Order: sequence, then structure tokens, then C-alpha cells
Amino acid sequence: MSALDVNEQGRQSRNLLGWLSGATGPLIGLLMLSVFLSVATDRFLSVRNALNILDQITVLGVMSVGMTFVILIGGIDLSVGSVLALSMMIMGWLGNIAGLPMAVAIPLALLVSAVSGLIVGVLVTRLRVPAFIATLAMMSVARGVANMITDGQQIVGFPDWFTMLAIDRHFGVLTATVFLMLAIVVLAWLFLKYRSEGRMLYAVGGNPEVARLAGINVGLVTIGVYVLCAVLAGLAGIVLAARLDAVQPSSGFGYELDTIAAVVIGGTSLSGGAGGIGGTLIGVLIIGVLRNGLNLLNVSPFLQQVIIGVVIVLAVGAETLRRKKA
Amino acid sequence: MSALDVNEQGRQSRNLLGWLSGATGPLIGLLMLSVFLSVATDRFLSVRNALNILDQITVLGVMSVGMTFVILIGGIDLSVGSVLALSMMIMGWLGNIAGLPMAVAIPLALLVSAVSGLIVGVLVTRLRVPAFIATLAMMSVARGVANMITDGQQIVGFPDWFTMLAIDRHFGVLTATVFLMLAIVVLAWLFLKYRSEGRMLYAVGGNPEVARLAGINVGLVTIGVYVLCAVLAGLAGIVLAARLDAVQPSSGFGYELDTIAAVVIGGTSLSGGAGGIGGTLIGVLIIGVLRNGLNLLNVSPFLQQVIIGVVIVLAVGAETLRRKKA
Amino acid sequence: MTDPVLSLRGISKRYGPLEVLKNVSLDVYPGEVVALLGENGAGKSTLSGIIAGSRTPSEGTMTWQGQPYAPASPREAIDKGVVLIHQELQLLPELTIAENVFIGRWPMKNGVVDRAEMIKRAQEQLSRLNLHVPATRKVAGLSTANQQLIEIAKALALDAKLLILDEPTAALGGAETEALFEQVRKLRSEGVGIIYISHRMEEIKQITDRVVVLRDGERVQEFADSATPVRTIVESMVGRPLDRLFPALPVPRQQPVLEVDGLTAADGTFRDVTFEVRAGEILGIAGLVGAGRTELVRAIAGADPVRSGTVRLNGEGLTLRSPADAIAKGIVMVPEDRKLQGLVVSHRIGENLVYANLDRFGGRWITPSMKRDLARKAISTFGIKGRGEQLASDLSGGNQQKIVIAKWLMRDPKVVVLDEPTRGIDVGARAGIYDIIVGLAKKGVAVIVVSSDLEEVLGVSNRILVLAQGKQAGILDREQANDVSVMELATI
Amino acid sequence: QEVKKLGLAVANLQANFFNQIKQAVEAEAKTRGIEVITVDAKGDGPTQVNQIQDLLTQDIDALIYIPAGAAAASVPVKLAHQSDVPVINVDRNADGAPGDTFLATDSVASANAVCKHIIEKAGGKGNMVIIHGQKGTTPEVDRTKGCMDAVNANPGVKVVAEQWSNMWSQDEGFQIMQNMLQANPDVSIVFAQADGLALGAAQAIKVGNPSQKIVVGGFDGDTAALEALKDGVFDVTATQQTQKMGRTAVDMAVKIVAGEKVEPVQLMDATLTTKDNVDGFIANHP
Ligand SMILES: Nc1ncnc2c1ncn2[C@@H]1O[C@H](COP(=O)(O)OP(=O)(O)OP(=O)(O)O)[C@@H](O)[C@H]1O
Ligand SMILES: Nc1ncnc2c1ncn2[C@@H]1O[C@H](COP(=O)(O)OP(=O)(O)OP(=O)(O)O)[C@@H](O)[C@H]1O
Ligand SMILES: O[C@@H]1[C@H](O)[C@H](O)CO[C@H]1O
Ligand SMILES: [Mg+2]
Ligand SMILES: [Mg+2]
Repeated sequence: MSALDVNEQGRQSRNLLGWLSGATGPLIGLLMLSVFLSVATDRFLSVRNALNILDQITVLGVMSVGMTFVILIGGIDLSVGSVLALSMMIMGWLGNIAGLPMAVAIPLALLVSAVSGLIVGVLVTRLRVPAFIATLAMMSVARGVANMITDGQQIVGFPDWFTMLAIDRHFGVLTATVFLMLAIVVLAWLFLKYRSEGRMLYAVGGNPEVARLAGINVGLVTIGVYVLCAVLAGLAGIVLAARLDAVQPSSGFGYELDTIAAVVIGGTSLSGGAGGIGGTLIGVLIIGVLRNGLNLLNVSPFLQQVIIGVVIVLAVGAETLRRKKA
Repeated sequence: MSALDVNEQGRQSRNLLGWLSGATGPLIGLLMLSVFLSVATDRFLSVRNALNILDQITVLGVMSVGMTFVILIGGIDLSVGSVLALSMMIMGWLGNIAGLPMAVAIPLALLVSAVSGLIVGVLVTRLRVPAFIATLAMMSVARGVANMITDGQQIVGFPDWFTMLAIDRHFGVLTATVFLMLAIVVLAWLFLKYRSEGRMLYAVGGNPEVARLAGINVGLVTIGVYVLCAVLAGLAGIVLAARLDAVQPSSGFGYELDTIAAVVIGGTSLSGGAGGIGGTLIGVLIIGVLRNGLNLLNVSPFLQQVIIGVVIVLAVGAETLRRKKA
Repeated sequence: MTDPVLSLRGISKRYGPLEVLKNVSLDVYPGEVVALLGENGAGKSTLSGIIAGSRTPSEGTMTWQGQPYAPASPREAIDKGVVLIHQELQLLPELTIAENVFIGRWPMKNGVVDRAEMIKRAQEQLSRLNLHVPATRKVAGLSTANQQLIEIAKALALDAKLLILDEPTAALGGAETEALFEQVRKLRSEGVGIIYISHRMEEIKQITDRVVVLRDGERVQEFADSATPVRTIVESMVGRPLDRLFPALPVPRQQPVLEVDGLTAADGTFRDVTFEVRAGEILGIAGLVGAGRTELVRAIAGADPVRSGTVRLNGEGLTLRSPADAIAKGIVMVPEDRKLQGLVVSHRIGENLVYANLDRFGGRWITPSMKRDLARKAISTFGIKGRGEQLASDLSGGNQQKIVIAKWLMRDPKVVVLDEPTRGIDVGARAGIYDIIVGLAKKGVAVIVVSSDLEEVLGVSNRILVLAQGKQAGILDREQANDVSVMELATI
Repeated sequence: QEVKKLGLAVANLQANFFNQIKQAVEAEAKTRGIEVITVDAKGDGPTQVNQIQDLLTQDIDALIYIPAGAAAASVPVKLAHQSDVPVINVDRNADGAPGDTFLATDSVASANAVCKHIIEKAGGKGNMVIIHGQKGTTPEVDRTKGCMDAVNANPGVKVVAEQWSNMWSQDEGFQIMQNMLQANPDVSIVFAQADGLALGAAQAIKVGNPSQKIVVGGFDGDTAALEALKDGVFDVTATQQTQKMGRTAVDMAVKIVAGEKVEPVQLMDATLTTKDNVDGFIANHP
């Protein structure tokens, strides 16, 4: 058996970077990108710009955590952009038009988001509608409802304390919204890594039948994950509302692809069961740093689209090349 | 064995609808929708409206054929909307600005589309970039390039014969573009059903390792499929240019989700290996009839979004319910 | 005697009009090993699933330790101490071995998974089975045999009062099987009730106390003494007298068809292998699990890259870059895992036959009648129980395996490689497959059979090549080959 | 002949400006007992072509048409004319196939006034950025022209960056301005070609918290924007007469169908609106 042992142990060393679960390539990509930008522009490497980037990735960051959960169980959620808009409009309407205090409007908006996630979860588990279709439908429905709330109008102007959440830098560093995002990322990371509920997601995504036979309630886990993802999308909507000091039913259009991209760039596999929050954070940062950097480099918007596409492929392809060599 | 035989026959009768491969639910949905609309509005059931619907689904129909191929092999293509725009802009620029004859401009536009598909195919097969990421990147790059061609400007006004392709109803019935779409659908159907190359797609999508061990060149099939899908997206761009008598780099934005939805509503499985063109045609028709019907019913634009989402879920969910009962 | 730990009364199971189990009753007592035997499709796994809560019976009742028992989910059964080792591997390749062993019941401390404890306990379970692999390693990439051992470790880690083993040894070699039996005996002595399912008849005598036979979903017979002659048990299983398992071998012709010289895998799994197979000859390949047998034959079939060495076919040197290259030359392979490599299980039988013959349809339209003819020919030639338009997944294992063989034989190959051709296949069906193998040899085909079943290699091979840790330990002629001489070489 | 049924094809209901026109058209039609069928292209030209086909199927008597894309604007007019349905273009017109009449704001003049105002307020000099509307649409082209006239008259003003939006929306304004501030931290004048864009830009400036004062000008007089203007969120806009546009569109439809001759182009003024005169517009939108 000794030859076998050598062979099987070879795999061990690679797990040192295990927390990144397949995102080492993207991490290298992110580092190279940062080094390049630090050299190419004098504004990139500054505390102020770093804080700017954090501000700019808040919404994407919050949504990507939920999407990571969904993709880990082998699902997909195309409705996050619309649920974000729905949550915003509910909050805006309750707060500014129905005149409820924000402290009530916000939880209610999150509740509505949760319900949209619940509907998706039930469609997926009970009616066996593919997640792609269930969430595509929810994307359309939630957007429609968001529009109907104010007949398509935006709502502008929230209480000062609310908008200051996205502006005031506490201790001169982090805004409340950035802090919120970081807290969510850390909690999600701990949850996935150390809680048995978190490990269940990997089991369900790895093979739902195996998970079922091991006594895991796959349906419940699935529903829970879609609810969580929707609530985080709703929360991202609240964050965005604070940031824009306005809500608008067209918000978040197309965010679903950005979010999925961040997760997948971060090494989480679309077939489920592999990946994690560490990688997602890298994916989000790659997107954030890239957009920020291209602006600092004063690259024209059209050329930016081209470069973004190329860098995304390189970041993900690098992981393959790295593995091939290893 | 007699119990078995009964069972077998049960299956057999279901196979009468075999060409629909899993789209019987959606077909029922389509029929119910059509019956409802025929009763609810007096305009729906008329030759004129039927021809209108055909006109309206041309672009989606052409793109969905390519997407069916891609999804059958277990892939996905998010770049179709951008490749459509790229093809349009290339054709427009060559024809109207560089002054080449359309008969040259069109093939060149399709060639550029093919190259974009080739790049995707190579990324997927050689660099092992997930199709989702490779095509997402191509979506960004192709859009950027489409924009750069004219710095974001539209190009308006093509030769009369060209725009007439989308307007002139030959024999008083079909425009050339509708005819083109129908021809593509029929050819694709025959190809998938009866050609060995077509059957390969099912094998590759069903299980790539089994296909490889059976002597199928999985890499080549994959590249070929992405090239075909891109060429059809490019062709859809030409059709759209004829229909609009103009090209614009923002065209086709968001079409990827419509196209994927049409294919999946039609019963082709996102995990590959099951489905077909018959179902896709139904999926395209459901989307086309639904949009047309909602306009005829004078449903307010926002409510339309809600209804579209609900109907899509019902059409797909019906298939599950039907199977559960069977 | 004590009370049974589990009693089944009148259990039936229907799938639509198909009755899979008919009025089955069974008692299992603590501290005994009951063999549950039957042909493929007899209903053994279905019965196991019902006991373990993953399927619900259509009729009948169960009693667990004297209480009514009707588990609604696997969880409920596990919590009561009913543990099933499934016939199909139920592992998550992307997770570590330790996590797989404790899946769904990870040891907890302070509300979080206690990794150190989990790894420690998993490692203990592995060493009970003589599996010396770090528990922190991912499951992906482990050999089938090792995965099967992990599957067993998973069950051992549970505090079972009733353990069902559904063909646990199908993928195991002799040494692994012995390690497993040791654990089974230990559990038995601790008073655990055990149901043991296998198609390997020689195991029955070694490990079981009592034999229950299922046929077409019915309990047909019970042998209280496991020393009952195998022939008697087998005839009870198949419902007719069975003459012999292995047919007589033909005499190979003189000319070598396949010549392999100094072949070494790109990743070094096997090194410097040299042999030839003549027309009409069956070459067996034996070795311990992990010896590199599968890799060797995959390389010959063009599925895996080689670093050095040559393969010649009828004297012509071949460069095999892909399975397509090998197939075009007439070398075909029936792979080790029919579900993952042999068949698109979700597709029809007819389609699966077409997939292996697409190049022959090249440039032509494949009409439904061509598919039908192909299916009809395969089904009649190989006595397959099934129809062309059935899904491959609906067939029993033996019939699936015949389809995998049939899809290649339609092409008149020159070399046929079969890797574990009867894994998980009942005795009756096995005899059918051996007939096919020998029939090929009679037609002058060069055949290679890889098997972990020693009886099988000995039974069907003209010569046996033994691999040990990737190296060629020797080639034995039929006359010299027996369990002892093969094992001696395999354990060098 | 009489108008009983009107088709209204809107470019994009997410833009407040179009939504206002839609509401005005529907209100006016109601008082005259005319049925209106409204469709929203969500900014997509091809969708709009499909929708107009569907409107024509329903035998509308006239079409009020706000083109969605910059391109494709001509096809709906041709389709309508094929069916003998007159077309009233609002806000945007196509060169090749103009509507029977075209109602719009005199964007050249009004944009010129807005840009003059912001340049003046910035002291006649400084680095300026322009956030354009949807490229190639009539208002985008005209507002650019009007504003550049003002810029060119002030040699101290330098346009350091220009970017185009697709949907004229607040989201886009925020994002574009944020990007512009990163690349050009010393901007002091912003012309955003719609109020949605201007509100987004103003918020981006607030969040970015630059050391210099930045003057922001918008266009449209959106409901929410006028409130914001009052609160000093941004500095100036040009209030378009959306109510009048909607009313006139219906009126033109009735006249054309009745066989009356109408002017092919009818431009309306947009009033320069600042904190000082905003109250009147809030109380009563023109
Ligand atoms: N979900 C299902 N639907 C329909 N038929 C089924 C289903 N599952 C099993 N069967 C059928 O039930 C019968 C019994 O299957 P089972 O798996 O219990 O056999 P087995 O005795 O374990 O055979 P093997 O030795 O091949 O493992 C087979 O004919 C099988 O095709
Ligand atoms: N998919 C795989 N990826 C990586 N290593 C593998 C894989 N499959 C097998 N191995 C390793 O290759 C070595 C040889 O395995 P191989 O399957 O050839 O053995 P074998 O003699 O055929 O035994 P088995 O009965 O398990 O098939 C083993 O060490 C095994 O762990
Ligand atoms: O003139 C209008 C308005 O400015 C609106 O905000 C968007 O579209 C333009 O065409
Ligand atoms: Mg079984
Ligand atoms: Mg093997």
C-alpha cells in the first residue's frame, strides 16, 4: 500500500491555501492587477482610494454573499437585481409616502424580500421548476411590482441619519454600510466554514441525493438559502438607497450577472458544492478594483468593457493553468 | 415480465409526442394561452396578427436555435446579445461607412461573429474557463468593440432591398426574414434529429466522458457549437438591422436571458443532453404570443412584467405536475 | 433465541404498474449476518432502501425492537440505529474524507463543527479498515476501492444496531474484503444485526449465518445453514438449474494482434509494461486495488496519455491520442464504471448504441429504422432484457453492462478491453457475459479482461498478467495460474 | 373623422419625463373620451417596433410616438403610415421618416441657457464634465449643441470628460459621475442632460466629498428634481412643458385625423429654473 499512500498524500499540500478553495488564480490576478495599477497611476495606492473602492463594492459585496450560498447548493438566482429594486421601493414608499419611520420601513422591506425568496424556494423544491426559470420569473415579477408601487416614479430624499450611513466615515475610516458589508462577509465565512448548517450547503450542492440519504433536509436547506439570498439582495437595496439618497424601480438592472460573475470568478463552481466566501471576496474586489483602476487610468468607457472582459477571463483561466501545472 | 410490458407501453404512448422531448407541458401552456387570447380579444385570432407574431419572434427565434445547441451540450452563451450588436455594427460600418456592398458586408459580419464564437469555444475547451465566464467576458468585449466601431453612434439607412427583406410579404404571407427563421428552425431540427453530428451533441451533453470514450471529439463539437451559436446571433443582428433599417451598438442588450428562457421553457435541460428544437420553437412562441397578447389586451406595461413572470413559471411548472401525475 | 431487532411483514413496493417487491417478510436478530441474495433486479436494494427510510413501502409493516417502525426519512432511520451502506457510492468528491465520514452529523463543539475531533475520529475509522490515507484529503481522485472503503467507514462511524451492506465488496480486492469482514465479525460479536448483500457467492460461506433468497420481488427460499452448496443457492436465485459459470476457452491462434512494449503512463501509475495478445486469446490482468490495471488498459484504449513505450496492432505502430484514434484502429474498451463512463444513463438504449457507432453513420441521415435495427440486433445477439426505446437507467446492472459491451461489438473490433466486466452483476448474468467474452475469442478477437475477482480472471483467461504497484510482476499461463501464484506476484 | 383610440408608444417609463407625458396624454384623452393604449419599450428599439405592430393591429386612429432608440426611429412611422395611421412624434424625431408633426422642447436654446448659468455660477472658468443622454437621440444631440455654444463662448472653461448614458437614469448619473470624479478630481462644472442624471451626479459628489464647490446643471424639471432643486441638491434645470406636450399631442392627433393641416415641427420653451423660481413649478407643473 505504500505507493498508494505517497500518491494520495501528494494532494494534501495544496490544501494549505484551502480557505480560498480554488481562488488562488484569481488572488494572483487581483494582486497583479493591484501592483500594475499602483505603478501605472499615482492615485490608486492611497488610503482614500482604498476606502472609495470599499464604498463602491458594498452593494455588490452584500449581494454576492447571498449568491455564493445559492451557487454553493448548485442553484442560481437571477432575481437579485429586481428584489433589490423591490426592497428599495417598499422601503421608500413606506418611509416617504406612507410616512412610517425608517426603523419600521426597513424591516418590512426585508420581509417582502424574504417572501420573494420563499416563493422561489418553494417553486424550486416543490414544483421542481429549475432555479434558472423560477428566479427569471421572479426577476420579472419583482421588477413589475417595484414599478407598480409608484407607477414607475422615483422617490427622493431620506432622513439625514439614513443617508449618512453611507457617507459618514466612523473613526475616519469606515462608513456604516461598508462596516455592514464586512460584518456580513465575516459572518458568512464563519458560518460556511464552521457551522454544521454551513457544511450542509456543501453537501447539498455536492450531491443532493447523497445529502438526503445522510439525513439532511435538502428542501429546507434550499428554501433557506433562497430566502437568505433574497434578504441580502433586499439589504443591498437599503444600502443603495442610503448611498443614492433616492429609490427608483429601475435600480439594480443587470446586477444579477455582475453578482454571479463575482462569485464564479472567486472560484465557486456553478455546479455546486465547491467554493466559498473567501473566493467571492476576491471576485468582488477584482471587479471593484478593475472598474476603479480603469477610471483612474482614464480609459474610455467602451474600451473599459473590452478590458473588463479580458481580465475576467484571465483571472479565471489563470486558475486552470495553475492547476494544470500543479 | 408482463407487469413490465404494461409499463413499457405506458411510456410508449407518451413518446408519440417524443419530438417535443419534455415540452408537452409548455405546449399545453401555449395552447391554453392562445385559446384564452382568442376569446379575450377579437384581434388575436387573425392572419394578420399571426404574421405579426412571426415577424416579432424572428430575432429571438434565430438566436434560440443556436442557444438550443449550446444548452444541449451542457453549455451556456451569455454573449449572444452583444455578438448580435457587434455583427450589426460591423455590417453597418462596412456597408454604410466603408462603402462595401451589402453582399460583402453581411458575410464579413458573420465571419466576425464566428470568430467570437471560436474564441469562446477555445477558452472553454482549452483553457477550461467555465462557459458562463467565457461568454460573460465575450459579452463585455463584443459590446465594447461594437461601441468602439462608431464611438457609440448608430448608423441609419440601408439599401431598400435590404430593409424590404423584413417588410415585403412574399406571396402576401412571409417576409424573407421570417422565411429565413423558419428555414433555420427546420434545418436545425433535422440536423439534431437525424445527423450523426446532431446526435453527438446529445452524447456530449448527456455525459462528456462517455462521449469521449465513445470516440467523439468533444472539444471539436464544443467549439463547433459555440461558433454556430455566434454565427446565428450575428445573423439575428442582420435580421434586426433589416427590420429596424438602422444599427446601434446598444442593440440586443439583455437578449441573452430571453433566449435562454425560450430554450429552457421549451424543455431543454440546462444540464445538457435532453431537449430539442421543437420545444424551443414552443418556448419562443410562448414568449412571442404572451407579449403580443398582453399588448392586445391593453395590459399596463408594469403589470405585463408581473404576468410574464407568472406565465413562465406556470408553463414550466405544468410540465413537472404532468410528470408527477404520469 | 432473543427477539428480532427488525421484523418485516408483508412488505410490497410498486412503481406504477410494476411490482418490485411482493409480500416480503423477514426477521433479523441481533448478532447475526443474514445474506440477502437474488438476481439483478430481484429487489434487494429496494428492500434495503425501505428499511433505511429512503423509500416507502406500498404495503406492509415493520417492527423495530418491538415497536412499530415506519421511517419517513433516512435521518429517522439513522437516528434509530439503522445504517445502510448503499450499493452506489454516496460520497461528495469535493469534501474531505473526514467530512464525508461524518456527513450530516459532524461532531460539534460550542456550536461549531469540531474539526480536530472529526479528523481524529475519521482517521480511527479508516485505520480499522487498513486504509492509510489522510482523512483531511479530498475524496475526489481516490480509487473506487478506496472510496468504497470510505463508504464503509461512514457506516462504521455510526452507532449501528442494524447494518445493511449492499454489495460492499463489488469494487474491493481480496485484502480490502478481508479487512471489511474483520469489522463485520466484530460488529456481529457486539450484537449488531447485519444484512449482507452480494453477488460473490464465495463470500456467503465466509461471513453469513443464514441465507434469504429473493426472486422477482418475492422471498422464495431460506437456507438456515450458510454451508448449503453454492449451486443450490444459485439455482434457487435464478429459478432453474445452472450448468456452469465459465465456458470452455478456445485455443488462441498464433499471430499476435496487440503488442505492447515498455508502456509507461504519463503520470507514472504503471511503468514499463510489455506483453502481447494473440488472436483468439483472452489475457487476464490481475493485481491489487490501485496496482494501475485500469490506467494501463485506459492508455491502450487511447483514453489516457502515455510517457513512453509502444503499442502495435497487427504489426503496425499506433499513436493513440484519443479514444477516437484507438476506436478507428479497432481497439475498444468497456470501462470500469458503466454508469459514469459506459452509458449516458438518462438516454435510450438505442441512442447509446448509436453513440459508439456515429462515425459509421458519418455523412448519412440516421433514420429511426436504422436505430431500431441496431437496437434489435444488439438485443437479440446478446440476449438483453430490454427494448431499444427504454432508458438505459431503467435496465438492471447486468443488462446495462451487456449494452456497453454490445455497443462496441457492433463494429467488429480487433481488440476488446473489458475492465471489471461483471462488477455488481448476478451469477446468471455473469455466465452470459462470460459466454460473450469467449465468443469473441472464438471469432479471433484479442481480448483483455481486467478483474479484481480472482475466480473470474482465473476462469476466463488463457494467460494472466499480474501488476504490482504499477510494475509488471509477471505473466502466468493458465496451467500455472491459481489463487496462490497470482497473489504471490501481486504482493511482491 | 374622429379619434376614438390612441396608441401611445413610450420610450422608457423609468424616466420621469416620459412618465409625466404619459400621464398628461392619458388625462387629456380621458377628458375628451378617447381610449389610450400605452406600451413601454424599456429603452429597446426592437421591442418598440413590435409594440407598434401590436398597436396597429388594434386599429388605433393615431399614434403618439416617443422613439426608444436613437436608431430604428423611422420604422414605426413607416409602419403606421402603411396602415394610414398618422404619427405624432414627441421629444424625438427621425431624419428619414419624420412624423406628421413633431412636438419637442427647443433643447438647443434651453441647454444653452442652462450651461450659461452654470458657467457663470462657477465664475466663468473651470473644468467641466458633460453627462450626455442616450447617444444620437434628438434631445441628446440638441442639448449638446446648445451647451457647447455656451462653452465655446467661455475660453476659461475646459470640457475634461464626457460620457453617455443609455437610460437617462439616476443610477447611471451616480456611476458616471463617480467615475469622472476619480479620473478628474478637479471638476467644478457638471452639465447633466437630464434631471435623473443630475440627481445621480449630485449624490456622487456628496458621497465623494471633494474640497471644491461643484456646480451642477440638469434638464427636464422632473417632479422629484424640482424638490431637490429647492433643497439645494443641485443648481439649475430647464423645466420642460410636459403637461402641455401631452395635451398638445392629443390635440394634434384629433386635428390631423380630422384632416386639418398642422405645423411639421412645434418647439416649446423650457424655462430656466433655479431655487428662486422653483416654487411655482412645484405647485403647478407646466
Ligand atoms: N424508481 C424506480 N422506478 C421504477 N422501477 C424501479 C425504481 N427503482 C428500482 N426499480 C426496479 O425495481 C427492481 C428492483 O430493483 P433493485 O435495485 O431493488 O434490485 P437489486 O436486487 O438490488 O438488483 P442489483 O443486484 O442489480 O442491485 C428493478 O427491476 C428496477 O428496475
Ligand atoms: N480519477 C483519478 N484521479 C487520480 N488518481 C486516481 C484516479 N483513479 C485512480 N487513481 C489512482 O491511481 C492509482 C491506480 O488506480 P487504478 O484504478 O488503476 O487501480 P486498479 O488496479 O485498476 O484498481 P481498481 O480496482 O481500483 O480499479 C491508484 O493509486 C488510484 O488512487
Ligand atoms: O428629453 C427627454 C428627457 O430629458 C428625459 O429625461 C429622457 O429622455 C429625453 O429624451
Ligand atoms: Mg441492488
Ligand atoms: Mg480498476
